[in-house]
Amino acid sequence: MLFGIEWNTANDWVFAWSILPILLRGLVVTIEATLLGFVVGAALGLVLAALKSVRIRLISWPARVFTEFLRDTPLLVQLFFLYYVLPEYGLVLPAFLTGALALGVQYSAYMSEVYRAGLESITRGQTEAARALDISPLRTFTVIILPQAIPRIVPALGNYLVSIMKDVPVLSVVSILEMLNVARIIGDRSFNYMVPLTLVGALYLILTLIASAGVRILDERLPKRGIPLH
Amino acid sequence: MDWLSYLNPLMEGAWVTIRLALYSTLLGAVFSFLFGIGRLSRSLPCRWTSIALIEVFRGTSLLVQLFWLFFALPVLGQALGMDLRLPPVVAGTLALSLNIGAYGAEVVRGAIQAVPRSQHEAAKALDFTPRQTMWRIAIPQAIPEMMPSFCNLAVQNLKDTALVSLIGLGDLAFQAERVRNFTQDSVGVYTLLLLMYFGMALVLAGLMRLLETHVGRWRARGV
Amino acid sequence: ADLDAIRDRGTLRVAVANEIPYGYMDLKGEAKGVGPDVAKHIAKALGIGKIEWTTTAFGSLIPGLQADRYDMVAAEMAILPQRCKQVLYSEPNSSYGEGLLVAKGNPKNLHGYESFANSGGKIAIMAGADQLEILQALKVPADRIVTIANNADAISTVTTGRADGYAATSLTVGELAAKSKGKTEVASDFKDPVVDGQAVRSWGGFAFSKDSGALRDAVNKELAKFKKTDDWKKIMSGYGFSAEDASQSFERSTAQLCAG
Amino acid sequence: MDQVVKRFGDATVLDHLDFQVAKGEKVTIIGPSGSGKSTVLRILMTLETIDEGLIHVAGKPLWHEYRDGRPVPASESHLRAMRKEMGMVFQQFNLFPHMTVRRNVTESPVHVLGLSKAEADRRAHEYLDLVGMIDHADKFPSQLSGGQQQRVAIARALAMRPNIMLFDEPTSALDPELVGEVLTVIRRLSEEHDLTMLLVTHEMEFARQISDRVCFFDKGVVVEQAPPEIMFTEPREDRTREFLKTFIDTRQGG
Amino acid sequence: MDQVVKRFGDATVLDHLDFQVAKGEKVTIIGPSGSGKSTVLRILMTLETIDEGLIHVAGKPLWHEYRDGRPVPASESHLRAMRKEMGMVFQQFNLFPHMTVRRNVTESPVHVLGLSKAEADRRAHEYLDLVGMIDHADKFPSQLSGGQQQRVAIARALAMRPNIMLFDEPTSALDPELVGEVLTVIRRLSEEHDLTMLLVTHEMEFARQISDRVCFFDKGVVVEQAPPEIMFTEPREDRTREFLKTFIDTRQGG
Ligand SMILES: Nc1ncnc2c1ncn2[C@@H]1O[C@H](COP(=O)(O)OP(=O)(O)OP(=O)(O)O)[C@@H](O)[C@H]1O
Ligand SMILES: Nc1ncnc2c1ncn2[C@@H]1O[C@H](COP(=O)(O)OP(=O)(O)OP(=O)(O)O)[C@@H](O)[C@H]1O
Ligand SMILES: [Mg+2]
Ligand SMILES: [Mg+2]
Repeated sequence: MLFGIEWNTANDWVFAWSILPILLRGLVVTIEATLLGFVVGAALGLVLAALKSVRIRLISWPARVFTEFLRDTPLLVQLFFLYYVLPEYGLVLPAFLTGALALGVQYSAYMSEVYRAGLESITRGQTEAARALDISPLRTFTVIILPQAIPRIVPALGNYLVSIMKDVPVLSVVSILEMLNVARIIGDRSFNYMVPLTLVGALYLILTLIASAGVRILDERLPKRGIPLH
Repeated sequence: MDWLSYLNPLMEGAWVTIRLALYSTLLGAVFSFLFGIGRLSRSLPCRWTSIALIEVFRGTSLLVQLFWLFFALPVLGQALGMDLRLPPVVAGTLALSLNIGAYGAEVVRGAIQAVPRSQHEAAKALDFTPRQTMWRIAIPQAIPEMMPSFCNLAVQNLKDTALVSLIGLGDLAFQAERVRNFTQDSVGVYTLLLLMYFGMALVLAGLMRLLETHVGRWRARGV
Repeated sequence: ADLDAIRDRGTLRVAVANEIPYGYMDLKGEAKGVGPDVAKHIAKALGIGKIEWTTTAFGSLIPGLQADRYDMVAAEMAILPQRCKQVLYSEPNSSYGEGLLVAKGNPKNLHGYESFANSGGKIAIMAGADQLEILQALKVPADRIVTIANNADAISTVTTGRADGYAATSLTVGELAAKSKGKTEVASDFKDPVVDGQAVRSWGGFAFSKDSGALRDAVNKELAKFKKTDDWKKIMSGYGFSAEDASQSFERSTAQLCAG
Repeated sequence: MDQVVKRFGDATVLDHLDFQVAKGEKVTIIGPSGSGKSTVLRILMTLETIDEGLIHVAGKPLWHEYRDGRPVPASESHLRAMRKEMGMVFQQFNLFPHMTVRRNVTESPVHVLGLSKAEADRRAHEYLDLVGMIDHADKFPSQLSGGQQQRVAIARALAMRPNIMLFDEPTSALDPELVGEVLTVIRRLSEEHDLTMLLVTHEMEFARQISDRVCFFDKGVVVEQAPPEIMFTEPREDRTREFLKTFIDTRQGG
Repeated sequence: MDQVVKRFGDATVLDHLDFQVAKGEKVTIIGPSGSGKSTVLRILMTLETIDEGLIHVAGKPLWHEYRDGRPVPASESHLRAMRKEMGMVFQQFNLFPHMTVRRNVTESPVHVLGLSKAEADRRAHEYLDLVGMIDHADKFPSQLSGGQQQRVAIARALAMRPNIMLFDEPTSALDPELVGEVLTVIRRLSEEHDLTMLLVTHEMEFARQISDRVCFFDKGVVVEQAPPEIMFTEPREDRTREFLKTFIDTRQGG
């Protein structure tokens, strides 16, 4: 029994059917963690990208090393670090927030590169033309640069959304009841790992196929008339 | 601080991690070529098997795959009357390398397809068989093209080895958990752990870059 | 696993779950705890020269046994009816009661598991441990149960308030409280949880896979001999088991426990 | 421009350059590649800073302001005011690819000059008509040929009603058959409007027709300047003669 | 080639083409761009399929085999056997960039013809010497000039000992100063070896010197063919005359 739902171990099919509602509870947590992690990553990534592009070495260089550091260390260890070390300095976040933060931190490194590449692909000529027309720097960024960068950035970010989703099971180690953890608990108690784990795999496959299709549709819907993408 | 006392078990774990990363990267490269070339194959069963494997391993979470291989596969084996109880090292290596293989397959495929048509024509004019053209002309030219992506995959894989600690393999992350269990010194252990992974990743990336220049030396210009 | 095959090999493969003081690896990689210490004596008595130790998560102990990754679990795993369906147990090696780890000063004034059935507080347990059954029997709702991966995480879970208490055996709780350097403590005046009209007490033993009857019988024979010695008592008290815990371990047989 | 010095790292690109253009004058700058022609225009457009010297545009210092009678580096608001005097046309057009032709032309009048949408549209109509692109107002730049894009770029610059127009090789990124249409527009501009024009080009014949004066640049200094009739027929300096000679040789031969 | 038709989609590129080359003959094909010159060579090399018609090489049908006296489409093994007759030199050289010069030349003799490594090396030495590239045998193609690469490509084709050599504009991707060295090699080849040669080129002077016959192609048919002395001085057809005229005009002018 989990979440007040009993399971039935009569045979594998019945068992699978009876634990599906429980796994779907875990699925909701998985999706929540994915979305929150994505938002955190997208925001932190933007900050990192901005810091890296600052022309003062004393700022851009540490930002660059930090990004590399985040990219090169395992999510699992970063998660443990945030979960067990931050509290020692008085910063206690609920497990779920810690997990989403860890996902966000890890992916901010990747996403900052996406922003950088997206912005750099826009030629210097665009900024200069804007300047020659006396368009303010803020408006240059928001009206000239961003609309051209977004169609390049969004699909790449979308792909990371799918990756984040696949990394959520790592959060099970800090007691977050996402799908895999739920499946393991069922396995631990029913001594049948095959059914719940296979179900989780199948659910993941469906989930990523849907998410990838969603990203593709979003990509097609983006306003990018006239923007040369290559 | 008694950081020094951590070093021994951590080093032991690091050695496991290094070997695991090495094996799974090598095996992963093999899978990459197998799936990647399989996808380009003219035989339908070959192509569809490759596509299915690629989609399954890209579409599900590595940790799920790891647990499945470790916990679920033996049960399936029992049902089939086979002994599929993989030791942790094997399950870990297999999950990691199948993952690299699925991602690497796309890299391999893209690089092979990027070999200009004129090279295939030149080979045909010299009467190479299609297979010889693939193995002697297309693939060797595609390899340098693949290297940057493989470098990223290798680093990603190194990080992913940390997950095998969750099926009880005594790698770096596992040993760190053990030490922390004992000392309750989260700050020290995890800081050390992050730095060790970072260091290993830097070394790995450096080695991959050396390899990249080596396999791509024919591209170098200048007399 | 087959006893003869193990004798031929000369190596007994034993798993523990990193739980002080039941079974764990110290920093040097040496197995310690009640389970391992007793297992070492038994192996010697059985004429098996070498023990190969494995550490795994508590929840993986039984699956590992079923997958033949080791011959025996020496984690003082509680002998419970539903587990008896999965594995073979030796006769009890130890007995222990329940305990509760709480933050320093016990700010929420907790003295038993029952509190969590009524209050809004959260209680942590280790994944795969039998406290889940106890809590479910006490009608503690699932959203108040926090599952952690291993004992070592309990201190930080409790001190940071991610859970208000950690439910484990009294020995584990005592050990954790000592290690936390004053940040946590054992809940005082602990009321043993009562399930089906009986105070909960656990009996721990060695576990084997279903096809290891011969090994189990051999271990039982040596265990019975060893439990009569002072060495056994010394091991028990050395790891903090009370005389009560030791004498209670003779009170039940595995057959009784498995029957429920 | 007085004694202007511009350096990129170690390289001195403009070397104590002195150079004047009168109001309404049409000046063409010629010179070998790397001689600093673009740099002069870019400095005027405040796309590059200067290292030494003084520049005045329409009587006011460009890179400096006077505070208490002493020149201090110009503030951004001063630069913005000065940029209003000038419009620039780039070699690579630099249209905004995600905006229609019309929005390319109205964007700045609306958001910088504060014109109403309707007023800006009227202005866009006027200048797109002038460059013969009024029929393409709703297309995106990627749907236009290079010559058409450049004509839109000219209209975009004009829509700010600058007093000075800067052209940096406006035709050299174009296929030969498209050069004519852009030059025709520029010629019309020079004839019908009272603009000050500063033009970098390699189209010598065109330069001869429209300029009041031709300047020959080399290594960051003005080597020679003269009305086109004199410049192209009897240049004073050896370097000029040599440049014109090789230039005409390779071009006419091709 | 009898009545050969080749289409790409809707476009008919070769239109019932008839065309013969005798053993040992040296034939040059000229014609405007897109007239199907390359296509003819590529069909002979079996790089393109044909839609209609028959082709015989060395007396045997190229794209067909006879089974029970009736022509059926050729099998891959038949095509492979036929390809052994021919060697081809491409406009873009198409050397294998990841192999040294020597391996470029030995690869196919070893793995296709089954020669021993030593034997293939000896052969490579022979032909690299012929094209004057023996000193560069251990370099990679990227370390060579275009002319040198083309000479290696010729050696590579020769190392298969073909009876027929096909050259598709072997010099048009080369800088003018490198054309000579390649033509010299081809000329030597035509003089010293008893090869049948089919050459597409725009080097009229060269064509005149080495060919036994010149063919003028246009729109997928042979418009005119004649020995070079006649072809270049008194062509029969108007189209030929026109082509040669514009050709010589633009070329000699450049
Ligand atoms: N951003 C820059 N950083 C460094 N050097 C630069 C930069 N921009 C221009 N230069 C150098 O300044 C010199 C003058 O450049 P400029 O573009 O003004 O030449 P130009 O006369 O316009 O040449 P061209 O006819 O090729 O356009 C050149 O040597 C160039 O390399
Ligand atoms: N793979 C292809 N797909 C479609 N059309 C093609 C293909 N290859 C060639 N063509 C067309 O066939 C026609 C003849 O091409 P071919 O390359 O034989 O001309 P050519 O005489 O060699 O011209 P050039 O002097 O430019 O090399 C051209 O119109 C070309 O566009
Ligand atoms: Mg310039
Ligand atoms: Mg051709």
